[in-house]
Amino acid sequence: MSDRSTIADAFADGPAFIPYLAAGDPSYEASLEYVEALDRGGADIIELGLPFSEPIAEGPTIQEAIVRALEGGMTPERFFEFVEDLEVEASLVCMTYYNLIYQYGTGEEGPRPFVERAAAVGIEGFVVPDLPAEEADPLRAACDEFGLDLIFIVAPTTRGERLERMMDRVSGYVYVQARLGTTGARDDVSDQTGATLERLAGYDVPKAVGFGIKTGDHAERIVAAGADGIIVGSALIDIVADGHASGAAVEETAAALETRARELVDGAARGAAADGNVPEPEQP
Amino acid sequence: MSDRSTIADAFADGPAFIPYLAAGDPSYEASLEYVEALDRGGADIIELGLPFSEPIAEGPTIQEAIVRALEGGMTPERFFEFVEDLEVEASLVCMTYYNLIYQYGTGEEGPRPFVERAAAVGIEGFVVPDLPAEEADPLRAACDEFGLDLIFIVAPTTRGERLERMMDRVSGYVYVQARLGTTGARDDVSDQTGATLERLAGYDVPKAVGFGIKTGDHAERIVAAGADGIIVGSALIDIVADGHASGAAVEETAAALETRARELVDGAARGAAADGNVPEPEQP
Amino acid sequence: MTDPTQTTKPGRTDRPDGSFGRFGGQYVPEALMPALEELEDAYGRYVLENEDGFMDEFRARLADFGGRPIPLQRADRLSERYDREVYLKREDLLHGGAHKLNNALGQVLLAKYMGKERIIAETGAGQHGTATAMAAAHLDMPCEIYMGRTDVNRQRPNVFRMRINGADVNPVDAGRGTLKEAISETMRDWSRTVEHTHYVIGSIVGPHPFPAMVRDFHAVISEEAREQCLDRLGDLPDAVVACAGGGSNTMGAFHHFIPDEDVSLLAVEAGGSSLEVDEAAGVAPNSATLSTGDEGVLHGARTTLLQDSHGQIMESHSVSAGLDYAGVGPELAHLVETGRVTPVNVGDRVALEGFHRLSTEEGIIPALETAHAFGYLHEVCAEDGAIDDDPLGETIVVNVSGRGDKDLETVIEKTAEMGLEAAPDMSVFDGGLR
Amino acid sequence: MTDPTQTTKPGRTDRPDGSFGRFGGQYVPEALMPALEELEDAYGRYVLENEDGFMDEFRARLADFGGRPIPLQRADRLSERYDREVYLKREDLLHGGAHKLNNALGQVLLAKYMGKERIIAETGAGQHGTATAMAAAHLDMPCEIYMGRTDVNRQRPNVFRMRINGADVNPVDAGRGTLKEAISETMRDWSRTVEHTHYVIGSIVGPHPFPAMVRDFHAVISEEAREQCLDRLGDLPDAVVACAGGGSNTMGAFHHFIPDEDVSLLAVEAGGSSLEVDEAAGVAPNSATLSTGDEGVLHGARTTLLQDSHGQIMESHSVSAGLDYAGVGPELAHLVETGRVTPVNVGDRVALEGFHRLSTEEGIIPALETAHAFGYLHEVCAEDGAIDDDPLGETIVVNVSGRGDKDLETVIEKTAEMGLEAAPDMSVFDGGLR
Ligand SMILES: Cc1ncc(COP(=O)(O)O)c(C=O)c1O
Ligand SMILES: Cc1ncc(COP(=O)(O)O)c(C=O)c1O
Repeated sequence: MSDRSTIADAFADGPAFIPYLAAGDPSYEASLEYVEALDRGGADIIELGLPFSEPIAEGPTIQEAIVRALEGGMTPERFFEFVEDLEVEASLVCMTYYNLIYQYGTGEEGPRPFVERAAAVGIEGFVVPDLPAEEADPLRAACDEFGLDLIFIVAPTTRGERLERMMDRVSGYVYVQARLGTTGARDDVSDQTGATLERLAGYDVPKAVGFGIKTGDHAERIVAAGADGIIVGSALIDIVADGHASGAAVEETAAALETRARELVDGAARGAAADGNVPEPEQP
Repeated sequence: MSDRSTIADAFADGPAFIPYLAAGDPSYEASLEYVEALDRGGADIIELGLPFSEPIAEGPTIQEAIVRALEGGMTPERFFEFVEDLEVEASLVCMTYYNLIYQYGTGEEGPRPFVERAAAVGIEGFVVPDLPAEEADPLRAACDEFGLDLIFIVAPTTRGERLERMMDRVSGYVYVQARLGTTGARDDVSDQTGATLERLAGYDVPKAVGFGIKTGDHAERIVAAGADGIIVGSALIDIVADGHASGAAVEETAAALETRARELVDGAARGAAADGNVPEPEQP
Repeated sequence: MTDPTQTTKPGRTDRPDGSFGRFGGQYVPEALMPALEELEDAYGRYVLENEDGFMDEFRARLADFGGRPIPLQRADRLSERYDREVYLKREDLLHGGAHKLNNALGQVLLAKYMGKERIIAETGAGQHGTATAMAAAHLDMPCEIYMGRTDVNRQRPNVFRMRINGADVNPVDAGRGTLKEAISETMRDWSRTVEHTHYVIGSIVGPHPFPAMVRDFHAVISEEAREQCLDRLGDLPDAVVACAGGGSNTMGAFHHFIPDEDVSLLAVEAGGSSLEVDEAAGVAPNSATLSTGDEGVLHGARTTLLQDSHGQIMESHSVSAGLDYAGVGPELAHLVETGRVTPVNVGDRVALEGFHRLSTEEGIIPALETAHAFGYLHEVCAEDGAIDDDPLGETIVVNVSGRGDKDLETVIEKTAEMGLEAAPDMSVFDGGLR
Repeated sequence: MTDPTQTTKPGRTDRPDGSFGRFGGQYVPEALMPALEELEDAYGRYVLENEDGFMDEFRARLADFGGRPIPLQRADRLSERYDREVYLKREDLLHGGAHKLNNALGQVLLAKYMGKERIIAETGAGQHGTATAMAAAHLDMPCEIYMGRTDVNRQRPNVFRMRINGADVNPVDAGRGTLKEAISETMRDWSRTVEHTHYVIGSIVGPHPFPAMVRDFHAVISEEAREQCLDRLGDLPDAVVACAGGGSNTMGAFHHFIPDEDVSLLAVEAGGSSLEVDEAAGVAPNSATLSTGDEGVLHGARTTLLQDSHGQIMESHSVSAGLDYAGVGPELAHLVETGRVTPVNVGDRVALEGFHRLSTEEGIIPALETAHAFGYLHEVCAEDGAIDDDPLGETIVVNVSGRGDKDLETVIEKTAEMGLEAAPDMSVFDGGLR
């Protein structure tokens, strides 16, 4: 595990709120506003999606966001400019698929050029949904070289040797996938979440739970169940999509995002207070 | 060969004119008029078609006549009434397919009941296009019993042993098929006709040529080539069909038929005169 | 190929004109008789006596081009459902998708040996037409197919396949525009062109030697099936079930079992919408000739027919174009008369249910013709009752005469119309094939 | 099934994650990794080691249900035309009408051995979907198929066949609505349902162990073809030609010839309307991945792809839905890189000409996918030039991967659009399939 992690600090004082948006959805400018609104709303870490044409791990909500972002002209290079243009306090994590990382630069040097450039613009970590631990060594090495975190997703089905292999390589936090399936906002809280958190209890890395979190209430229950952070994507993108569809002003949508962010932050805080079982943030 | 033939007499004084019509085309009443008009026009023998639903030997002209006659309600029983109602001098030959002959009566006695009834109404012979000599013995026997003729069709391809077999069984006349194919009026005279007539020269039975004869001119050439008679169907049915299609009065169509009949009779006579080779009519 | 124990001699039968008992013969226009003589001669030499290695070449082409031998497959789920052993003879796997190629390939090859230069054929479902078009393309012979207008419209994919194989397709407008009219029209063409053209008739119908010859080309079905049964089951089956239009499928499936008197042979005809007949209109809403017809002469042979009391041929009806014919082959008529073959029938609805059952339970989409056999199987086997008493017994071979790709549209339409229960939800099909 | 001389070990390859040289791997969401482990284990035991007689049952079902062995046929007229020996491996005769059943049957049976309760699959041309639906019906497994909306519209008959076999068909609206999107969508379903569902992938693509396993199921093609060549010709062919989409057809046809270094192996890709690429629009008017693509990661594997300079996957295009894919299997990418397989391509027009040529000259209507192989054959063989210099040589085996029943409508439309010369007059087709 990398010992250069800075992201873990975000878990230091209470449960972390980790929103996800697709960069450039529905346009470069609007997307900047939205990300900044989430930052104001209390984001500790922001997962910024760099859109890939074949997002096999995403449900319909994020797929559509990706289509909007691609149609708006988002590319890896624009993405890095986007990050440079952002004014946020939260740590930034880049969420994308491996082919975009792999192709960057000459395409002959593997993931290194991408990581180097990401580090230069202030990205602090990666989530790569189609890169299991087994294929991650080249990216892990590049991250180590430039001091970035590599976050892995733990699925409800991840166990035993494979879990070990992943925990050997993870840094920053683990992304606990709350249920089987693709991303997307749901109305219930999965039983699988508790079981996964239990399996992870022995590992000293923050556990952020995602997939399907929608309301403050969800956030509360997830944190009460032992999560160190909540990751929220589709529920926020629904707000972006609604605003886009209805032609609402960018400020209006940004305000709605900020409001929802606060609701989620408050819910998470309630969850932490209720059970008092907020895990002590580890010092790396 | 039957020695009760009366049909052969029709060939006694010059070439015989043998028109064909489908009985009941396009209606019972009109059809009676048309047959009688041909009789007035000089018919020596009339081939009266009893329509069958699957007329495999007919071209489109006669097929359509058959459809009209069937739609007009023609049946074997009506056909016999039709023959009884006719007032003509010409000998009458029934042209039909074997299934109708075979099914008549109880359907268990073979062709006999049909032949018996035909004889009773004054039919003097049969042409059955789907009954080759090989299958004809039962019908031949019934014809013998009731004194009727059984006419066979000689095709351009009929030769050798098969021709012998047919000539052993034929009576009345042989129907010389002028060309390969189905019935239908044509504008030319086939070369095959002469060749067939030559093959038949040694047999002492009248040779009537049919398939495609249309005009007096055709008739002339056919007779000049050695035919003892001409059989004309489609060219006459064209007149019936035209009259039917244009809604002409029955008398008008009848008159046109009579005119065409005379033209054909005259043509045949010219043919006989020109070559002087009208064969001596045999006395049975 | 020939079998000394069969009731009628192959090729040459009881009478010199090629009868099967009272049935058969050569009731055709005189112009065609020499061609039949020529064909009889060629059949005798090439087919029966393997002159010039004809049969060897035929067998080799059936194997390489056609895909023979064709498997005999155990139908696991039907066997379980009916608690019997149900085996499928998979003629649907033959090139072209039906048993028809056996005969088409045989005849086109024979025409080549005879020096003919052109092929004509009639077709009903289009299966014989496509088989003939394929065989003609394969053997480099020009080919024209006659097809009733009604059939052209309800079997479009097959029309396209014939055209794509380079054959001309001539729609026939006479009558109701089905197989009967197509045969009549092809005979007319043949009367004109007989000297250089061979008429590849599509079933065991027509004048001698067609019924015997077509049967011999198809007999490979029962030859294989019988051997496969002996190899796999160590025994003969209790029954062989096959659908019958003209009867080539039945005779192909039955021929080598005929001497095995303990094997029941079931010919399943199309019961259409009803077995009643409308005499006045000349229409039979079925084509259950063997069950409801009687003796007559049609298309060159004395056989069992659907006809009215005057002897006019009826317009038959079936949801499956390939069974929609008012006659049967003379040999089949004879075997029914002598009791060796049992004629049965099922209607359109039961056939469609059979179609869906085989498709969803066995993963084989049968032709609608074939589906009649499965409809019948179900009618017998789904009953409670002692197996000993029923006509099928424990071990049953069903001949899967063809695949149903050609029938998709009809099936979708009819399934909706009849509101069939067993069928999958077809609502996504709204809008038909395009 | 396994061959000690092949360059990569079957099942387990150079690296423990199942690579072929640089290519392969398991680039999938974490949630699927346990399923891949489970599958790898099952593949090792059942397929490679024939545990519980799995391979015996698979082979027996391929024979009885599928119709194997499949003939190797000499193409008489093409051989004459090109003055070479052209042989056809007739996978079009396999049940369902394409080589696809080899794999579908293998995987559905494996899923059953693994205790899975549900089958999902993607499909492009609909051939893999119909094969999977048939196999699932045959083995009594519920089945859902994902198919891009564009493909649903251009391969309607196959949609109907899947439904009639009882499978659900889920149209995918994302992207251009072709195979690429269908695969992505099926992976999403699998991520949700992985515990009781098996994803029957339709080509040698995807994460390990799919590429090796799918190849092994299809390897029966080359196993038979190689034996048939030795039996009939007493020798190996000079070349094997097969069309490549994802590559299952090529790898099936090539696998057992790989150690025979004198046998040229030609993978024919779809050249579409042009080999040029529209970077800005992200569109390749072809799917000639091996000729024009480069390395990347797609659908679980590192392989050769059509992608833009950023790594976004291109929308590929081909007249044949089954070749219309922006990637190839990692093993094929590897064999091309090492020079063992030669990638070539022909465009839509040449493929259509090949389609008509095989149909009218050999009496076999090929799938449009397959037609690409014949288009290529013609391009090489119709040239004047020394046979020694060209990539094919004297004796050529072409894999007839499928039949063209599904393509009639497209062919009619495109033939008219392109005004092809070699094609039969299509004017009677006005009005399309109904
Ligand atoms: C699939 C199939 N099965 C059976 C038949 C019936 O064959 P026959 O008319 O020779 O009995 C046909 C005829 O077209 C057919 O296509
Ligand atoms: C008939 C046919 N041939 C070839 C192919 C290509 O197979 P693959 O994509 O595995 O190369 C397909 C795919 O659908 C097909 O249907």
